[in-house]
Amino acid sequence: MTRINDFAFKIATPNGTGSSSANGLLMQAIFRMGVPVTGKNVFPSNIQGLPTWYEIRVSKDGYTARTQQFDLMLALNAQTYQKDVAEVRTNGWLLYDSTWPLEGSVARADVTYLGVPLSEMVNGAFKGVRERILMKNIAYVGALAALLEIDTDVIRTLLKEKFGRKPALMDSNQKAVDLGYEYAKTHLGAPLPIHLAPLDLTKDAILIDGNTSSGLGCVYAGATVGAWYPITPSTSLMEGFKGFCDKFRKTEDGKKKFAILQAEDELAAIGMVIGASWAGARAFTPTSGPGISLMGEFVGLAYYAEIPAVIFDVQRTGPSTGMPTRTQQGDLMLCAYASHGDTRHICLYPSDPREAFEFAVTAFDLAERFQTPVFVLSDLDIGMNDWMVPKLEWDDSYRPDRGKVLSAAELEQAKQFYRYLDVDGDGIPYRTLPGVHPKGAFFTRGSGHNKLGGYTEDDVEYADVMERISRKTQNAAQAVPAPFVRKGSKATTLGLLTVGGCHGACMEALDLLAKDGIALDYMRVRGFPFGDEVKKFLDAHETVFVVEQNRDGQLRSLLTLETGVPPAKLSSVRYWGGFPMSAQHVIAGVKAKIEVAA
Amino acid sequence: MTRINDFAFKIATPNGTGSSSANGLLMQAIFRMGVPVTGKNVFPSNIQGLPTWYEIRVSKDGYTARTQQFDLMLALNAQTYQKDVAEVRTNGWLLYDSTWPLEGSVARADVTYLGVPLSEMVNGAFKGVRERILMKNIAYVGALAALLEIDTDVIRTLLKEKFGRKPALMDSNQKAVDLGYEYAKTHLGAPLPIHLAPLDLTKDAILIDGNTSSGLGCVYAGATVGAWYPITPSTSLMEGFKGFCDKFRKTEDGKKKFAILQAEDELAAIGMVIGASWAGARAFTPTSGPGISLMGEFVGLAYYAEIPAVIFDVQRTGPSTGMPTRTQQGDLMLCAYASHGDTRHICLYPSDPREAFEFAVTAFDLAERFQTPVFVLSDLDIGMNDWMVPKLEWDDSYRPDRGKVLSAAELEQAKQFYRYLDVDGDGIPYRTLPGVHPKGAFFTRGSGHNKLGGYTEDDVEYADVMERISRKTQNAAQAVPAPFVRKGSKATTLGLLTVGGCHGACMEALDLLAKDGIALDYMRVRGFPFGDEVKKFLDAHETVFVVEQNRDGQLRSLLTLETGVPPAKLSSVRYWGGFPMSAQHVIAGVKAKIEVAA
Amino acid sequence: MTYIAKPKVHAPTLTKNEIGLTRRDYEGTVSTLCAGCGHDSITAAIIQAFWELSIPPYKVAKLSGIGCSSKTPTYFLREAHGFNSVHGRMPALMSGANAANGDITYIGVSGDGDSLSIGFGQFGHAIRRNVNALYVLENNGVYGLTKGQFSAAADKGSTSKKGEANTMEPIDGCLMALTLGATFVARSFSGDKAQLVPILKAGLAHKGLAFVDVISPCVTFNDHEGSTKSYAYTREHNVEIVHADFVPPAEEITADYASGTLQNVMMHDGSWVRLRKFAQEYDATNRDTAYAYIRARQREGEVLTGLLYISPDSQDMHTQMGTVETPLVQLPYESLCPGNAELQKLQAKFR
Amino acid sequence: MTYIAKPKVHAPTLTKNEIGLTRRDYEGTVSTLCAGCGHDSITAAIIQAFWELSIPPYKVAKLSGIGCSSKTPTYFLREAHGFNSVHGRMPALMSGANAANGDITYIGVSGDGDSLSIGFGQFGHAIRRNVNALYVLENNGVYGLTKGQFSAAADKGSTSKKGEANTMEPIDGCLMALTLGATFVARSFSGDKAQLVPILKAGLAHKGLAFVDVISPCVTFNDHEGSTKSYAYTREHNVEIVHADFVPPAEEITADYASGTLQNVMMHDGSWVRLRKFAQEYDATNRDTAYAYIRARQREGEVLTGLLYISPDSQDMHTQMGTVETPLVQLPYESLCPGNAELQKLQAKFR
Ligand SMILES: Cc1ncc(C[n+]2csc(CCOP(=O)(O)OP(=O)(O)O)c2C)c(N)n1
Ligand SMILES: Cc1ncc(C[n+]2csc(CCOP(=O)(O)OP(=O)(O)O)c2C)c(N)n1
Ligand code: SF4
Ligand code: SF4
Ligand SMILES: [Mg+2]
Ligand SMILES: [Mg+2]
Repeated sequence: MTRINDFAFKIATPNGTGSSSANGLLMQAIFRMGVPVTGKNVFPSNIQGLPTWYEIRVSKDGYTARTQQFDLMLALNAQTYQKDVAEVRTNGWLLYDSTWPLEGSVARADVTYLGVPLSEMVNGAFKGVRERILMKNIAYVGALAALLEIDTDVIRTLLKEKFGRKPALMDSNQKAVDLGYEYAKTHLGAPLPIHLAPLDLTKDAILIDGNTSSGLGCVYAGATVGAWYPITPSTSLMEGFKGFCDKFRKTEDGKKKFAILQAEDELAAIGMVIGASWAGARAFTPTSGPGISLMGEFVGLAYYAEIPAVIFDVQRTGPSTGMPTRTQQGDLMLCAYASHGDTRHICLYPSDPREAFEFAVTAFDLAERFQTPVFVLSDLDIGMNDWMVPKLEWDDSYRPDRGKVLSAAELEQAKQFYRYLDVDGDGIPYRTLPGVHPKGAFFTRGSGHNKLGGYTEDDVEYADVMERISRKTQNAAQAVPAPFVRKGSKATTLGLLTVGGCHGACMEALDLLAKDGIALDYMRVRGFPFGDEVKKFLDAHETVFVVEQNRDGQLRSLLTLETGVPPAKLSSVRYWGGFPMSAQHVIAGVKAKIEVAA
Repeated sequence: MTRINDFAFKIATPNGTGSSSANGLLMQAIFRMGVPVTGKNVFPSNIQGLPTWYEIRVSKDGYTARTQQFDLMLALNAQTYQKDVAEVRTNGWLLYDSTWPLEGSVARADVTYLGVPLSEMVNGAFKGVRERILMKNIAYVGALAALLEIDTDVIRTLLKEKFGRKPALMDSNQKAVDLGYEYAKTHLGAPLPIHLAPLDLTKDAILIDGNTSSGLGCVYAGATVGAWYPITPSTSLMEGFKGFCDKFRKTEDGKKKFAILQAEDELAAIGMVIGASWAGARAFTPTSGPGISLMGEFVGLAYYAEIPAVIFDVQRTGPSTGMPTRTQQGDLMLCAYASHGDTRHICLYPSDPREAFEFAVTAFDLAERFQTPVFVLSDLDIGMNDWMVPKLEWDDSYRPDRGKVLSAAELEQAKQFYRYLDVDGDGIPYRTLPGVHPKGAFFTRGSGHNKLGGYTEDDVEYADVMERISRKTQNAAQAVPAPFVRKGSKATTLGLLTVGGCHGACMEALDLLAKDGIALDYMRVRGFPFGDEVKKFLDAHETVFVVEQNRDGQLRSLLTLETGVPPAKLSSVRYWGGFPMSAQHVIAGVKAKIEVAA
Repeated sequence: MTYIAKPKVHAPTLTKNEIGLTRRDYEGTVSTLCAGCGHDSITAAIIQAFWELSIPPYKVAKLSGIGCSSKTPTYFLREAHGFNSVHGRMPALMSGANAANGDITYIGVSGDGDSLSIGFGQFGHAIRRNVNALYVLENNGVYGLTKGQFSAAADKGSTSKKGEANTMEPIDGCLMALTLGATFVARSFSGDKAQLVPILKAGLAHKGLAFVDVISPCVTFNDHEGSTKSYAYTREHNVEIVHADFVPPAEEITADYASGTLQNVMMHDGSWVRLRKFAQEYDATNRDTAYAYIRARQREGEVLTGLLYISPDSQDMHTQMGTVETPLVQLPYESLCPGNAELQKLQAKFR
Repeated sequence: MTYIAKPKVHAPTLTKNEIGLTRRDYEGTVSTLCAGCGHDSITAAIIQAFWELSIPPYKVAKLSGIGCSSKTPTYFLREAHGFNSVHGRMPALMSGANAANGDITYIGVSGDGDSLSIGFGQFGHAIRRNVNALYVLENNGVYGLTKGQFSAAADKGSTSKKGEANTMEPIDGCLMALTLGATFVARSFSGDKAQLVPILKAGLAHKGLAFVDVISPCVTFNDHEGSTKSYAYTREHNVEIVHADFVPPAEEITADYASGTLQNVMMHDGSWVRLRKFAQEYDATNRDTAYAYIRARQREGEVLTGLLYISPDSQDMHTQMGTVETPLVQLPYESLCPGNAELQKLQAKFR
């Protein structure tokens, strides 16, 4: 039975054979046809040879979560052939390179095999190893165009846009597409029952990954100093920032209105960020779990000495090195309470590349307003995969919230300046920057200090400052982005609460559960410390399913610690093996508990 | 009204004037008289000149907690004179150096001033600046001997023991003692109504600090490798270990049966410990908060690769540098969940130097048995102050629990060895050591691995290992030292729960509260993960007061997360300004809540 | 206890510098170091250098790590922003602050433990970046604040107060700096103000990282027999090869030395450093001969002091990065944000 | 996916070494590095060196940090304990393991990012301790595993794949090692097995830390024009000054070279390293001339390879610490615990 604009296929290739451009081409083509699409790149922690997969989901309903149902598999990697065959859904299709006979493995009866002599075709048509390898990928794009009815004009246009200046390259790419297309048309009885049909659902959207959008957010926020040490999956955030700065932040004579410091490690990177913020710049560092672990001491300094800092934690599968090219939400607890002693940090939790853009800006405003480190926790799935999101908008009237920074004029007026006095009763003291005014001078230290900024070893003076900082952080609870909330299809005592990248899976699951008559109210927290709404939501429901991607239920832990609700009512739903969460994970988790209950 | 063997006095001097030996002499003399005594050294984070205080509490009831009531003050530091005068209890005494006229400050009418011309006396009797400064301290010992009736024969004996080989030194010390003694006798109408009288309560006890006893514990545990980077207040632990090793661990020809590596920083120190443990040695590192923050990444590696490591966290007042010479319990949360990703670590919480000795040994047994890092959390008060504790005993039948380490013989038998298989169903796999047997070889990695020890990026294989590790750690809950428990004077719905160094203050508070008719059942947790008894205790009481020394109630947080009891029933009692906790803090906290309730 | 501010008695007799400030105006709070600590002498020299150069204190940022040495920034330039940070990580803070605002004068104060033990990596990489700052390493061969353990600068064979001998090769900050391509390398002795002050001044005028290793005896833990960082030892074995003499842009140079013993180096701001030489063959602008000469003297147990190396064509971090003249912190937001129109244009790329 | 073990086909023709093992027995799992990666050539040389020395694989511990280079220990000595640890921290693990058990052979594999960027501090301090181990730095001038950013070893002016030029001085591992007092310093090229194998063998025989910097082109990110770490560049500019030739204790030395061009260095285990010299004036036992010569050639854009420096009187970490002969891990508990009687005696001190 045919399914239009609602199916998923997966492409299995060895790493480093250049399939990514082919997959990008597919994504864009479908997107340009106005059909909602998402891609998940499942790649290894190596540079060449190990297996890699690219998953493309087409969904007229606009679902972006990963699916576990693959209608069509392009099994182009001998290493994983068996595994890949097994993954095709019953009555699905499998495309393979028929240049060589099918592997001895018993063929699946419930799967239709589609042989395309990819190697043979390209070897005939192209010279040179490199070109043949690359064109083989483009050839399968052609075959898929036929099988899935991808608009070939769109593909042609895309190739023009990409290779406009390199006609030779364009021709060979077009040739490869045509080869694949013709073969599929004539030999495989294309199209398949699952295929595309033009829609008009993407014109206000873009395809973008969260690292790129966060890098762009830093540019729009007016960040001028970025310090980093490369680490997967955060690397492309700084590369994005650099790219946009080269475009937007250079004077006619090529001088830079930004500074990017490639530090020797993460301890230095966060140190540079704190130094730059202390001097008055908006500064940030992108990293991942291992980097956060190394930044602990410095984060404590920034917390206690009250210096802004923006840290992007693009989470990967931990602890330790773990699986660097797989996703997880394993740093929720660490970031909330990083460093020794009593600390508590503002955290932001984007759920997709659009929020990754917006929250980058929010992060700088909060960091400077509250004079404290702010963590933006995304993950590999949000950061490195191409998501379809509504176009980004920018309000030109936006001006940065630099917080309470005294100007030279204000200092000139002031009788005397004390760094850590709670003048306004909001727990936020006034700051000064170096080089502005003699009266602004003060001594920053991570050692004991009193509200005047003087060194102290006195318990009352010490506690006084620490209590104020605690109040200050609590006040941030109402300043972080409010939770996203959606009422259930009908009144219910059940709630579903999640964070970050699980959003797509939860939204899809809620729809499907509703079809089964199971209604849940939904909340997605977007910032920490949690605002009152969160406790209210938990209080308002008998059972709240807490959906997250880590082993120990870290979001559930944060909710327990911060809202004081009885933990018993928080029912944990987790998947944390490294793939993005799917609606099926959520549904299974919820149903299991409900059945038990029933 | 006179009080015998139950009073406290405090000695205020500038840092670096050598008063510590005088104070030690006082402590020992009182102790030798059979009277229970504790000393709290309140010193600054500098080497010379800043104010320092030494507090001595005499308690026939054997209370060891810090008191806030000082009967007698030796105000010998002009810098803090005002503050010190103010701190004497009503109708108390103040001893000052009458060589110079009293400071202009209005004298307190409710305090008796005792002038002793200390400088004058020593300047007359001794030559040379150094000797005069030192002897001035010994002179006040003499004065106190008269005022408090400290047995002068005991003092003489102590001086003999100390300076037996240096008669000149002994004579001048004795002379200084006599000077002070005579003066007080003849001019101050010694003794004071508060004074000592011989008892027989210390013969089975010793005076020792927790760092020294932990260092000794490491020797008895058979630790052979210690790696460290100096940091207050943990430094004396390694110095202790070194001293005892020099005494007990050298061959006739002076070769060492131990290795102490002074690392370049804490990252290196923990790395050396993990490397040494991996190679099969019992290895440890002592540090404090900032060091723990720096060790995060390595701790995660040891957790996931399952390598033993023993880390002593002698806690100080944090976050950041904080007050390095003040005490706190600020690292409870950090140590329990250190590093990025999902982790959970075994922690031990000694309450005094005796447990600091015992738990050092326990730590190595647990680390090797469970193949994971173990934290021993003491604090500056336990680690650096002299406590009176029962004599240490050693069971010569003790043999280290090296855990599941396969010998060459066992490997010879084995068909094949897989590092991470749960052979026995207890979550603990088998280990091998380098250089033992070809069959024992395996590849240790912090990156994704499966139960066979192979590299993996497969979600099921990855989760399988992480789940087992989680089970393993949970099993440790029944292996850590069981909580200390004491029933209330009568049946009660109120509980008091604490950890570590708060023990003394709690025990004293319980007695005093009982006198006021307030009965509470008492529990002190001694290890993490918590055993079932802890949840049972919490369930069994309507309200449980949780007493601890940090701002955010970290023990309360751990209890909430780990036992799942409704947080509301856990009522937090905290003091965290940097001084050791006093019974008064506990009583005030408890009564405040009870009054509110009533 | 809050710090005790020194009474600001302005005796009219106190001489004023070009911007009308007296030495007092360059002081900080009272030192809490041990009486006789070498670090206090260095503080005095720093005060003198800034005063002589007439640098407005509030235009200075003073940063340090943790240690007795790292406490000293509290003791000078009351009106400068100070940052007593975390152990061994001052260089990163300084690099970041400098990137944000290159218009103020940076002085980083560190110890041998702070820079050569825990901070070794950051020390090396700050030199590599050639951050425009004066980097003063107050070198006593021990960890003073933690009571006298050997630092990585402790000389082989030198004995600790507890009587133990150090078995490892010391790390020599100057050789390290030269090997890392430092553009300004000097060594002096806390007790030798006459030599130290001009070196500090030259370092402040240098555009790039000016590394100054100052032997600074720890009277409490490392000033005894057998310590090569003691007052006695340094006084005896201190060999001065090059005496730096700093001349501000204004004045012209009076060549009152026999030629051949005099070398003039022009600084980026047009000022001059005049190097008076005691060792004829020494060329302070040649990195390799400098290295070789330090080593040669070391073998004789001598401590070579003076301005050991200076690169006239130093390219500091900003020059290498190619940042705009205006300090980044002073760029108006409007000149940093591309605005919505650009954003919409840009997004064509993402379709 | 678990690793794919190579089929262990024992072709009888495979020659056996003194302990009856073939090269195959010194191999590991199949490499997952890029085809043509220099690191794989180094792996081959390591296999050859261990095989030739007839070291039982299980008596070896192979440690590394994180990076493409740090993955390679999986590819050799299947029967040795391996440890692919965390980024930049291999030296600390190696020092600790060595302290616990000095009886096995240690090889540490690292990359230029791993050792000269994040691991710079640990690299320096391991050298200072003179840990008895072979330390191989597989130097490609980039961070391979994170896709080609410059490492601290990237040469000034060398351009990245994205076309940017590096503005900073490179850190030269060999100069750094010499300055830190390393006792064995060598440099080679992954493509030059004939030179590399004997150097590795000499390093394994050396008692102390043997530092070997191996230029190892990254074919994917740093083997293009303008990269001084490319195959082409290294082949052209590689100047071999000293060819090491290792002779196990057994065999005696046949001096089949014109005297003057031959220098024999006796190793702690009685074996010899025979240094055949190409540059007459070069003395591989003089740290300072070594340093100067490397610098001199560098100025000519040449990469000096060979055994650059070896100290015949090297004192390794254990010798310095004065530990017992028996490895600490083998000391019976009974010989470590003083027992209760001693404990009771001791406590008199605490009264
Ligand atoms: C992370 C961390 N580790 C250890 C310490 C303890 N500590 C404070 S100062 C110091 C050494 C200081 O030595 P140096 O830098 O030479 O300064 P000095 O006191 O000798 O002037 C150490 C180890 C610390 N503050 N932070
Ligand atoms: C703490 C930490 N930071 C960053 C990374 C990411 N990372 C992995 S390998 C690598 C650089 C490797 O470079 P190099 O040591 O030269 O090895 P190569 O791949 O070039 O052989 C980095 C930055 C990490 N794994 N851990
Ligand atoms: S301990 Fe040493 S370094 Fe520290 S203040 Fe005293 S003399 Fe100076
Ligand atoms: S990326 Fe470079 S270093 Fe890494 S495996 Fe490929 S060629 Fe080797
Ligand atoms: Mg020092
Ligand atoms: Mg590299």
